[in-house]
Amino acid sequence: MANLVLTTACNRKCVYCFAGRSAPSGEMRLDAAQEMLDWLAASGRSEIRLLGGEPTLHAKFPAVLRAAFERGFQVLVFSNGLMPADSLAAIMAAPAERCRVMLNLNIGDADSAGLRAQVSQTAATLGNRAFVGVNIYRPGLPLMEAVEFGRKHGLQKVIRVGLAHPRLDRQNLWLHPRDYHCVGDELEVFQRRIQPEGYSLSFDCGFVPCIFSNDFLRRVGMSSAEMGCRCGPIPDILPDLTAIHCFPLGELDQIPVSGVGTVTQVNDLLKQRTRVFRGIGVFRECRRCPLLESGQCNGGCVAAALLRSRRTPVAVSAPASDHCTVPSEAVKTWSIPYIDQPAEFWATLANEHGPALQEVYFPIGLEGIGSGRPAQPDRHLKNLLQSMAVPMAVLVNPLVLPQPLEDLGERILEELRRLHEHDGVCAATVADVRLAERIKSSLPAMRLTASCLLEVAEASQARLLRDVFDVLVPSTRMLRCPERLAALRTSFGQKLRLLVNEGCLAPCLDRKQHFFEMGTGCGVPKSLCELRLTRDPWLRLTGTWILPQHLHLLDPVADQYKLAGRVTLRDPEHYRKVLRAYVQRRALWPHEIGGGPASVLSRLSIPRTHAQAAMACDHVCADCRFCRRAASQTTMGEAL
Amino acid sequence: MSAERCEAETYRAARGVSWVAQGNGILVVDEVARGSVLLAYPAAAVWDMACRGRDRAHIAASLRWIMGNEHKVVGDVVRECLNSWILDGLLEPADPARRVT
Amino acid sequence: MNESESKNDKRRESPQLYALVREAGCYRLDRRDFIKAAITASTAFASEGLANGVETAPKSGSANTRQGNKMLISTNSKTPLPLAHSGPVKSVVISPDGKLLASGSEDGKIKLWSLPKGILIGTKDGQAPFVNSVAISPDSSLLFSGGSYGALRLWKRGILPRTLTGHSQSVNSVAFSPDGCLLASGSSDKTIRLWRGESQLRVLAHDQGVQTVAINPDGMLLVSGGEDCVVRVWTLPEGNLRATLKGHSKPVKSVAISPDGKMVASASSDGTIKVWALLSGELLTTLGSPLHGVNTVVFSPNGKLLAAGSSDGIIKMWAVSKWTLLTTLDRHLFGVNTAAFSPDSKLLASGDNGGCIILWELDGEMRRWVLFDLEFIKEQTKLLGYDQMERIGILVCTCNLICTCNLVWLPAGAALPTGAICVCNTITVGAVKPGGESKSESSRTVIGTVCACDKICTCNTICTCNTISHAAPSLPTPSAPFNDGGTYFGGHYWYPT
Amino acid sequence: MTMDVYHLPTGTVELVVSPLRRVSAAVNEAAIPVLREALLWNGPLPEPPLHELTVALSEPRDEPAVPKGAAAPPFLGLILTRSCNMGCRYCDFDSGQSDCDMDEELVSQSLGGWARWVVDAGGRQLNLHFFGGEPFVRPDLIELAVHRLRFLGQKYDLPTHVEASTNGLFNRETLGFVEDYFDAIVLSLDGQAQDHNPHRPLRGGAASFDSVWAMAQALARSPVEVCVRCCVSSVNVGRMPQIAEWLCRELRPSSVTFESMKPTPPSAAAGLLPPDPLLFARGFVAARRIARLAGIECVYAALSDRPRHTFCPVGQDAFIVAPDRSVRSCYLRKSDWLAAGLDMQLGRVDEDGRLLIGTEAVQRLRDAVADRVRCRRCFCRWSCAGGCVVTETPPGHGLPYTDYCRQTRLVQASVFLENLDMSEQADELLSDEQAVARLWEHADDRLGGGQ
Repeated sequence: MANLVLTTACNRKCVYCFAGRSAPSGEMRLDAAQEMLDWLAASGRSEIRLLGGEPTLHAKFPAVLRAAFERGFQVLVFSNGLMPADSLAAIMAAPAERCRVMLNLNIGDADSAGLRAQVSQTAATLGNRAFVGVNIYRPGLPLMEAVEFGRKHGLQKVIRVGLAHPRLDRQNLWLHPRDYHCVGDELEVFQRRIQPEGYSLSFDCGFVPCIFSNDFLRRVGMSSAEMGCRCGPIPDILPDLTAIHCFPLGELDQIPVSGVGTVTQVNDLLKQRTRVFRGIGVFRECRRCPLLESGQCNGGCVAAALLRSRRTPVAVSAPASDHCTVPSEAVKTWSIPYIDQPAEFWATLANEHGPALQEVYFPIGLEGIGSGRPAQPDRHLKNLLQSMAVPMAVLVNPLVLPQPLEDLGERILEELRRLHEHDGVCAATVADVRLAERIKSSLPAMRLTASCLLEVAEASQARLLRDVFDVLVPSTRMLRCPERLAALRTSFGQKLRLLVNEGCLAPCLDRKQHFFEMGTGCGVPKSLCELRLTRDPWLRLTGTWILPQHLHLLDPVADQYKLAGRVTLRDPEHYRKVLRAYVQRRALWPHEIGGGPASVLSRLSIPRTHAQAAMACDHVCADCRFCRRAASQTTMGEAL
Repeated sequence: MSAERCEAETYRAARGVSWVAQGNGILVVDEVARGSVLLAYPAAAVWDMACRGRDRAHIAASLRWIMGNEHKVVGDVVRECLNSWILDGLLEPADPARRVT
Repeated sequence: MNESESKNDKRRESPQLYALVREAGCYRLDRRDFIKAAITASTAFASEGLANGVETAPKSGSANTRQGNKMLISTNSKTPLPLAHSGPVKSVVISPDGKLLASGSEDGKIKLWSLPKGILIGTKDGQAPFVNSVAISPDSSLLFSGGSYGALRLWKRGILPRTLTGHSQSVNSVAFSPDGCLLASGSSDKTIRLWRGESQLRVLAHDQGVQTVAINPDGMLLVSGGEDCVVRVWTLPEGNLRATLKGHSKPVKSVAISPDGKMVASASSDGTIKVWALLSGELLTTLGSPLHGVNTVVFSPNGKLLAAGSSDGIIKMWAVSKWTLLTTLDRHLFGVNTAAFSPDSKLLASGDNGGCIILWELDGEMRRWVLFDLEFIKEQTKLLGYDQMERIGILVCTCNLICTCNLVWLPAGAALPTGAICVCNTITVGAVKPGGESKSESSRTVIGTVCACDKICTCNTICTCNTISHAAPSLPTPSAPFNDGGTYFGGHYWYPT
Repeated sequence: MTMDVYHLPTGTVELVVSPLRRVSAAVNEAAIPVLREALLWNGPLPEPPLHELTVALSEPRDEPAVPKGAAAPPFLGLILTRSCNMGCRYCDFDSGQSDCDMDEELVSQSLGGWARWVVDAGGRQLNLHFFGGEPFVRPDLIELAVHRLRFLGQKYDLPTHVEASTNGLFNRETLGFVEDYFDAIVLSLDGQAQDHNPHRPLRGGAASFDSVWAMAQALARSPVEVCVRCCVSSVNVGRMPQIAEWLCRELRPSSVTFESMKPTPPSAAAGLLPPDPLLFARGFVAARRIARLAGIECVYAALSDRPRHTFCPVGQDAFIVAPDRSVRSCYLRKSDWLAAGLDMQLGRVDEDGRLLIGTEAVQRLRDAVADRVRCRRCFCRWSCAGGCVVTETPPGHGLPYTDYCRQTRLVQASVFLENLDMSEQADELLSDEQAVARLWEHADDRLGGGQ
């Protein structure tokens, strides 16, 4: 979603207001608003929020609303309840599920009777289109007033709680971090009381997981990572069409929106802007906190963290142009699968791609161990190894060792030693930690890569593997979360290699069975996925591959990339086409890239908007209508 | 710059640089170049005193007591820290008018 | 009475214990616990509008769903309810003036709730591990509580609680005579003792432990029932046995006398309720199905209704005239231990084994209220099933981080606490037989009770929302390591056994 | 095995307390002989109501042993200077002291020597506390000491913790330094303007409340933990609940400590009298209730939930370095403890920075505080533990209770009743003069002692 600040004018003076002077006063012109809406639609966003001062005071608010509906947006209006009649009428005229209103209620302090009556009157007319929002600026606020207000007017059973954050000039009233724990406990007691009545809490930004108990996090259905990483740009687009990280950090950086690629790119630039402050944290204890270190929490609100720092204000005027170019394509290296082609084929690949070719990996040739793959022809492997045309790596990821490691260990080690001394192979991909330890101790020169089958997704895991492995291929199911990949990379400390065309639906528990059957050859690999994908064809869109034209989204977090699909890329021509597309970032479609069931079955074309959205979606596919709708639009329907 | 003028010079954090005491060191954040560095002691003490407007002589004298008996190398620790920060653009000499006695 | 005289008669009193605290009040708590305790207290005040002693704005007038410590049960399905006690509610009684409800529970506490607003007025420590029975005197001034170890205590507003010593085993039932000057207490030491004021009048012997006593409206007859599966009728105040009503096959749990004094109803663990004619001792009728034991039976003061609560959590209501089953009230999740009518017969209070007290409105809007104690509502999450995520189990792509199961995480490499069961699906060596597993059963690798994975457990993946389309895992009981139907997720878990 | 069972008449109920067994109970007068017979002359176990209490009180429990062996200093105290920029009416630290201020070398050496001592003793944190006159009169020494501590913390890889007791009169630049590096500030604030100014005027006699209050609010908005210390005299004893309510609302400190003023020659000259013990107890109990509601801890120095031999650094091996290079266990002036016949000197910091600590001096102080005659028969034996060994229970102190004892006993009894959920009885005790008198005359609280 994105926030449009329609106007900075406001008819209330809240003590904690952190919108304040961070935005130059003024109103967004109607044509500018429409341009923004088009730009957001093009960026694949389906929901916008209208903010401001008081958005409904915008002269042409009904027109803005109509423009949004024409472009198929879900609209959420943040209002303080004192709405002019025409704006209220425009909202009521809109279809109920398309337009909702968040009424920001000033609980606790003495509203004048007149103000409270008008807000109640607006709430009464809005009914279940609206829900109550509360800003906590001190402990001990009577939160139950919000529930009673909502109950009296039949509003939606959602209470949005937010913390009042400090502006960088500290002129507003904000919740001091030392009271976070009191507020955390108050929210726990409040949630307990309203849960039996069906009310649920929704959280604004700046909360940190350590002020809540695990019980509470489970009850509100959030993990500590979700509660901890809430501070991030949405972004907020100001009336003068510049995007800011958020209101409290308004003066930190303003990025002119016109001319920038997509909303996601604007968000990335804003994120880079605040990434440097992430290490501070709102509490002094943050620096020793495992949650911050493991990436589950990014230290709470940056504005609150900056309170602890001595700052000389930034007056750097960002040159308009350089902020809008897409970050330069850093040269990334590729690890590509061995297919049984003569050495000349690999020589042509080597000189075509030059430094981009990191290594060619081939399965270890020990009978009985297998690499979780059916045996592959390897007539040319021996002389390719001797010719040293291209750096080689060996794949030892016996997902399911037929015998315990104790008996197989020696044979594997001795084979690796032979490959290392004779053929100069100095890289191996392994999927078992103890095996890797033994290789590391006996063959220290070997660079070890942790296979994606280790399902490494958690920062504390990565930290454990830090001294055993040199490169880490994380679990493919987090391939689409740049934040989590960044957190994993920091805690692993070394290189991250992303497997981009592995189409397997990552947490599918059939995967081990699938590899086991392939490894021991006693089953047909397709048997498992086909059954599931025929029942729900739209699931193929949830595959975890990243197309060449979307690689720039992963560039900030990836050091190397890896191509899978030794079986599906058997044909040399197809193999070269796919490799060239990935290295030179030219568009391809899933059924062309091979690798994993999603593409094996049949043609599959993915609309660009869907691929973009999948990067920033909340990944709760089970009930996500987005992929279902996208599936119906693509050509997949008739292909199956 | 002549020695004593350089000694008497005071400093301040450059524009866009913020710093926070973190653990037993200081985290210095450059918002413009988007980099950050965690200073350990004794560099942290030099940074702290420099940012509070102490001049080089006072910093060197205090550093002697801060490092206790390892004070033989204090002279060049201060010089090396200050110069490297100035080169990196983290620190800039305050205008002489704001000298803190 | 001069100083020395008052001193001597104070000395002649029987020794009394008013209050006892182990772990003497440590008033220097760690600041965070301190805040928690205070915040809960202050929000409790805030909810009563007494934040920091300052009266906040009065509540809006409309009949909202929450007043004081009483909350409307709106859902019709049997969802878990907030609790009034941390242990089974053994006895509830409503004062004759209808303004006070007292509840005694096995957590050793007696809680006083004001009616009709349902505000928790006070919590008394019953000075005994269990409080089995409470009774309020007809003039609503005295409260008697019977508990374990023969504790029989008299509570009066304004004076300190006094203990009546005599019973050697736990006191199971206490009953006042209608004129309020006679008190009967039945105990597991096979005796019924009659008390006037604080002195003991008479001891009546029973063959087995006495479970329940009741006195008829004119105060001339006492009915008792016990483990000898027999109902006995005694004359008062002499206390000689008048009749023995045989018929039940299991111990008699509760007896009640009809307001007109003609009938006595006895409830027994054999699941039946037998109604006898009090004077002739003849069996009038037998009600209820012999499936679940009936724990309590009570007549409505207007004599029209007979309510009985059974151990399957269902309260049945019969019309006294024709013994037809009028309604069944089914909202308790646990067995119903006790029930009591309000003097105007418009309200029925019932307490169950889970510590819940429900007020049923018998006329007008027929609403259901549940009484809850905010202070201790925190600990009860173990009993309250938190709302399961309704995620259906279709495959998901890079999924998010919601964990729907009640497992306890350990960081990878952490040592397993003793006695804990580790269930993790690490990629381990040699765990799967060469033949692999049949296709139908998903290929999860069960590692048995103690984690056999390698020293560094690499399986601390964050739980993904569940994948295979099993039902969301139900709350696994500590005994069963993990539910059979449900899935489990990567991660090194242990269950606190 | 110790008896350690005390009983105390509180007017309405008898309080039976065993601090070591952490058991407290309220019984009626008739129960005392039954308990005494059961516990002392192992008579038969009484039946139910007293059964559980008797079992609890007869559990074997030993008295906490007096610590032996090498000193394990919990924190280092630095008295940077004896001078002060305030002229408090009850302070006899006249600043015209001879042993004026510390020099940089002593600060550096004492920190270095002490850090080595803590590392050898296996300590896990370097705690530094600034005492003195007013430490922030020398901000340069403060800056030096804090950086030296963090340098040592980094050298020995130990976390550091910095605190100071201050009157709050420091400038904005020092405030910046405190916000960055200090973990806690103990701020002396005797209430609102009407309470604070009569007690704590500036040197020239001008009112100091406004600047102290401005600094207090700035500290409250900083990450530093603020602990307020409120000295109560006859002037502000009546307003303790109002002070507590105002502090909890305006400042939200992490704790509020109420102390009764000790009579000194300047305070007598200024006409300030120590608070009446009964009024202080009433005020404290009321203030405590209000603070608990706001989630803020209300502290009275003599209350403790853990048995202890001493309530102040003396006897806890604390090293406090004074400007004259001496290492001592108490931050009062040398003349004070010499007058009381005590030698608090533990050793000194020698020229090349080593801490020369006399182990027998440490042990002598540990034994001196361990056994105070007057306290043997009092139920506050393990919480108040005799109060200040210089002013309250110097060697050779008499048996009768002083005003401080009476005040502590009344506060402790009321707090015990509050924890027994018998607040009405606590109020009745505090409002009943005879009951208070009886409690004060109750010479021997021990259950076995003569009635």
